[in-house]
Amino acid sequence: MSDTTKKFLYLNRKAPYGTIYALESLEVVLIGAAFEQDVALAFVDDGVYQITKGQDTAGIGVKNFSPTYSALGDYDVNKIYVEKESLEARGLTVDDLLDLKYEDEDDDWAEKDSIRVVTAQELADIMDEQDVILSF
Amino acid sequence: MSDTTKKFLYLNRKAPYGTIYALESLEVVLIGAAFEQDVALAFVDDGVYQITKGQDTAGIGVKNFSPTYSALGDYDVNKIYVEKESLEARGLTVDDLLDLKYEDEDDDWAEKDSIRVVTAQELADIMDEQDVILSF
Amino acid sequence: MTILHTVNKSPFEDSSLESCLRCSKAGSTILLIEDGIYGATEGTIISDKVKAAMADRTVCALQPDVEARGMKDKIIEGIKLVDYAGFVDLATENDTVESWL
Amino acid sequence: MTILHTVNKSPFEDSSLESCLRCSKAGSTILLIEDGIYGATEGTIISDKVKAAMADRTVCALQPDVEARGMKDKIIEGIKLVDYAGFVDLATENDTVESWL
Amino acid sequence: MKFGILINEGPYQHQASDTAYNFVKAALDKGHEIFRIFFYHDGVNNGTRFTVPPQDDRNIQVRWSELAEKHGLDLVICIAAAQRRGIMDEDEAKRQGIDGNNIAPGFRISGLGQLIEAGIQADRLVVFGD
Amino acid sequence: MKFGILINEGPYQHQASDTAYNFVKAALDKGHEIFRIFFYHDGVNNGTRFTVPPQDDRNIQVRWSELAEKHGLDLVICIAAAQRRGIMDEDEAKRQGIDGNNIAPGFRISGLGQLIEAGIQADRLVVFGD
Repeated sequence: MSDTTKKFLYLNRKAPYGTIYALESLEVVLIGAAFEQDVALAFVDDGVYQITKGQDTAGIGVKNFSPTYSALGDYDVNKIYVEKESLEARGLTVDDLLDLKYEDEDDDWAEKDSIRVVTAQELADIMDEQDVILSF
Repeated sequence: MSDTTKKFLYLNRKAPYGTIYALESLEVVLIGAAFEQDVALAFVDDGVYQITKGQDTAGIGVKNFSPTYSALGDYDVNKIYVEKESLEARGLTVDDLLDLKYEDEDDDWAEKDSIRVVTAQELADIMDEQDVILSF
Repeated sequence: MTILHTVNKSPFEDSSLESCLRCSKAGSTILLIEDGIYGATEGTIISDKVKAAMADRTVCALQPDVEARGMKDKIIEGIKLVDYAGFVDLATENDTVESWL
Repeated sequence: MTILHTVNKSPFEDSSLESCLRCSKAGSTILLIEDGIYGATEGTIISDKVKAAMADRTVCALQPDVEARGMKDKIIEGIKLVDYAGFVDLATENDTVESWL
Repeated sequence: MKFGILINEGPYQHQASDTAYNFVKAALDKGHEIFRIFFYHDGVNNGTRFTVPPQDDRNIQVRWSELAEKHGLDLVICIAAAQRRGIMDEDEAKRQGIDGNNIAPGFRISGLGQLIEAGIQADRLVVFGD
Repeated sequence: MKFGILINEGPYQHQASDTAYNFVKAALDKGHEIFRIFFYHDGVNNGTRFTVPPQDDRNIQVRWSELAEKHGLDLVICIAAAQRRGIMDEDEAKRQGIDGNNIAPGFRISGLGQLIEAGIQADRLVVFGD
């Protein structure tokens, strides 16, 4: 497998907690990180709600998995695309999202933002470069 | 139970075949008919697609259950409300729907139409009179 | 007779809130639960529609679902937050419960 | 690189067709399957949008799903009907398959 | 007041079963009666004792079984829906020639008439689904 | 060409498994190779041998098992998703202390790495879900 590096995109379009797709998608990303592929995540439509700040699930009796997104940088998962139009339709800005960071090994381990807000058409270009798109 | 007659409304809002809700809702209606309650069906949103003419499921390998709707009249299920706005949004008219009939025992067994096209607000009034609303 | 309408889907992904608004009467109560609570948030492409509905309908949202999704500070003014006990009360105070699934 | 986009939800109930149109490029192919085939029908509140997309994208629909739902005579002119073998061909002719679930 | 509950989705995949559980607990706390909880569609999957969720997660099936025991709840799984999805009790397995069963404690398998009866007998029927 | 297939929904409730089956059959008919079919989320419920659908309906589980036997398909059920939903094979049941198993012939339980591997090895990965 070492000779093959593919571009994987995880496309997340569903809100957390109402359904399990967000959580089980994140489980795939974590396992997939061990395979040393070129990984990116895209949050589109209600998927943007997966990475909002301030989630507190005590009242519904379900585990809050949003802190795990903050660990993605340590797994070299640091290309996190958020679609601009989806944010705007929901009255959200990047300030409403988790502060996802990674340390850039090519730049003296400088701390950088993982989240990149892109337009739908920029995202279309990004999707076009992928080898595998896993949608949940 | 004989002293209690309740008004039951089955609210159908989902298209057939993509999911099982339409089929399993129909199974409830058929069983429920034996309980001699006052039964009505409402088809709203994609639910109107459940009773369209000309369904042919040979190609997808799933049973075509649309002929069963035509038998509902024999089970004294003859109040079938179809929301006008949902039909119009989908470019459908009552001519696109199955020809559902029943024989009116109070009118010398005259054959009558089971389907009644109603506006959303007329349907709201009908819903308001129900004792039990089962939604699928 | 009055109906408690529940809506459990995001209004950005699914038509159920819109259908509930179209097919419900003035005076009725709408409770947003699960992913439906996003319909109770401010500044979205549908919040004006929700506010218009609040003129003659009561709109509530299930607080545990609001908090789970981190939306506590974004709820439209005038939308009442209820807990599960409050959900039960709404179900008893109204004559029928209609779930827009 | 080209993408085959599949959409399996009714455009009247779910936002996936709209999101697919917004996030896909000119030249790409969109295959409507399962309840998604209702998006290929004529005279609906979204058929103009689909026709507009057909100016620079190829729109197909899965024939067995179209027939199952009784929509064979209502398909927008210019939308190509394919069977499962045709679906497989579209998946091989394009470089990636993206499912809008 | 007497409640009937209909649950249309399986555990974990959708929140329906969680919301129904929290609703039922709150209703019981307020002194209401739960006439019956009917599991339909994928909802029948709430009643398998084969689930082993992660240790830091809730166990939806065990939670239902325990609540049923504590309050004498009637948890009914629709037989037709259960057959499509592989939920079996001992009798059904014997009848169908299936080499095992997976029904959880406190659940029973019965017909759709039990749902209609819940609609008739309960003061309110509340549906949880997707 | 080599296909990987991901199925995210259970049988009967959604059409995903039916569409995937028809796609896979068509691909095999055309001489393509199916590298692996991975069942995730409620998709794991496709692999229970306890289902008994109505006689006039298709048997989704048996259909998968037969196709797997005929073409040597690799049907993999995600272990984490299976534990949440109650799909067990003999080994897993022993490990978890579960008193039975329900896995269908031709299916095997394994980890999520098998899905990533399918993405790497296959020329196309096609996702069927809801």
